[in-house]
Amino acid sequence: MIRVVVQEAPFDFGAEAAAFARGRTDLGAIVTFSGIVRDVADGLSVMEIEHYPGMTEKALEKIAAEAEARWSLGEVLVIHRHGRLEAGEQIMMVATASRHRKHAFEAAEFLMDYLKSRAPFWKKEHTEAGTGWVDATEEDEAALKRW
Amino acid sequence: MIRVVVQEAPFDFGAEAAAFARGRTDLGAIVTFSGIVRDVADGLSVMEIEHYPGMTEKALEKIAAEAEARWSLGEVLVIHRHGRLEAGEQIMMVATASRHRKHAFEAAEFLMDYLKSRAPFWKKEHTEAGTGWVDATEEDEAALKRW
Amino acid sequence: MDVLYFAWVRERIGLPKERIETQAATVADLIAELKAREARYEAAFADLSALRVAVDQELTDFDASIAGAREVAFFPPMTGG
Amino acid sequence: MDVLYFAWVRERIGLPKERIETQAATVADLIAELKAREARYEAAFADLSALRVAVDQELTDFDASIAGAREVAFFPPMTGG
Repeated sequence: MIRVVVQEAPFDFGAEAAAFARGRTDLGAIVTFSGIVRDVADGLSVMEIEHYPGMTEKALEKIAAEAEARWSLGEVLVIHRHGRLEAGEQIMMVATASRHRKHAFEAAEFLMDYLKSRAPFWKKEHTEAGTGWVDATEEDEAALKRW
Repeated sequence: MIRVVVQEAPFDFGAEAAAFARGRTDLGAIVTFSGIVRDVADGLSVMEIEHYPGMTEKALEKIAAEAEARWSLGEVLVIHRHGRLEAGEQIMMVATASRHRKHAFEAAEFLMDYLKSRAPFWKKEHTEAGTGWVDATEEDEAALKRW
Repeated sequence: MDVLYFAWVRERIGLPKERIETQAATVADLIAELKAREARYEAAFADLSALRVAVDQELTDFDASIAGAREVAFFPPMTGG
Repeated sequence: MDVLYFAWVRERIGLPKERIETQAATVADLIAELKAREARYEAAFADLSALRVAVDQELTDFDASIAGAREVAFFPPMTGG
């Protein structure tokens, strides 16, 4: 089962992690990844996340379906926020559940690698030093080659 | 910071996941792995986990310290239960926090691979089909060669 | 068709979305048409290697056909996660 | 020194821990001594490839010295996680 959520509001990481795959006694391995707004340098920072409503959900569903096709997964969850976030706030999470820890780990890494570079989100940072769009990195693009 | 917990009592996965690295705005990437007692075949199963008090804590601390030495981690958590567990119960969790998602993922996988084969726990399964010690697998032993 | 702009492409062009009537056959033709219009388009589309395009909400290439497309979107490389 | 047994090693030998006075220099010597004692030790130590050993709570090899050791533990390959 795939669940994709794109929202501006905060989500409760602990509650989502606890509820994920609950009751699925056929799945022994659960991996979560969560991303948090970092304090850039020392100045308090604010992150603004723009996205492409409509395409975002489709792109995330497609990435999650691809993960389900490649690995043996019982459950997949993707939550991604947009809008204005302060340092320390949770930006997003993915979760995967499988019988096998290797599948759960690889699928979560795959989801993250694709979500970084193939889901239509753009980050803008506001720090004491100024404001600017976060550049995509060659490292993130290269990470896709693994799959 | 490393935190290692070995206990018989259940732990609250959601609360532990939510509290982990909370307030660390220098760490943007958090990975958790949790292991759940699977229902073996269809019969209700009970898992009994034996461990080596004293050595267990030392072994887990050593594995966590090794992870800290190899990757850039801000926080590491390992919780492992022993005693009698029913299907669906959480056996253990690890969590890693880093600036970099790759570090957080690799360190969590490393912790799991070592914890599987190098921490003194032994699992005994009680199912309708009978009772038996879980065999270590060649796959788990081979997983260590990656590191 | 609707043409959408995101992130710094939106900022350079100065609007998030506009309706454009075009006979352009491909994304590249549409870009050529837009660049010929005004300096702000010229600026936004100056370096195509810094741009990505989606046609009807699917990522694609600059030589993709836009015949019958309802929506074309331009944006920089994505930075999710 | 204390000799500890875990999992099926404990079950075969029939106890979790015993105090043993020995002049054995290595783990292998200690095993030889135990096997000579009784059939249940012979059975538990029949296949060393299925066993692991820790001396003073550190995993080690069968040729490790046990001189001065306080605690030697025998058990099957671990199955944590």
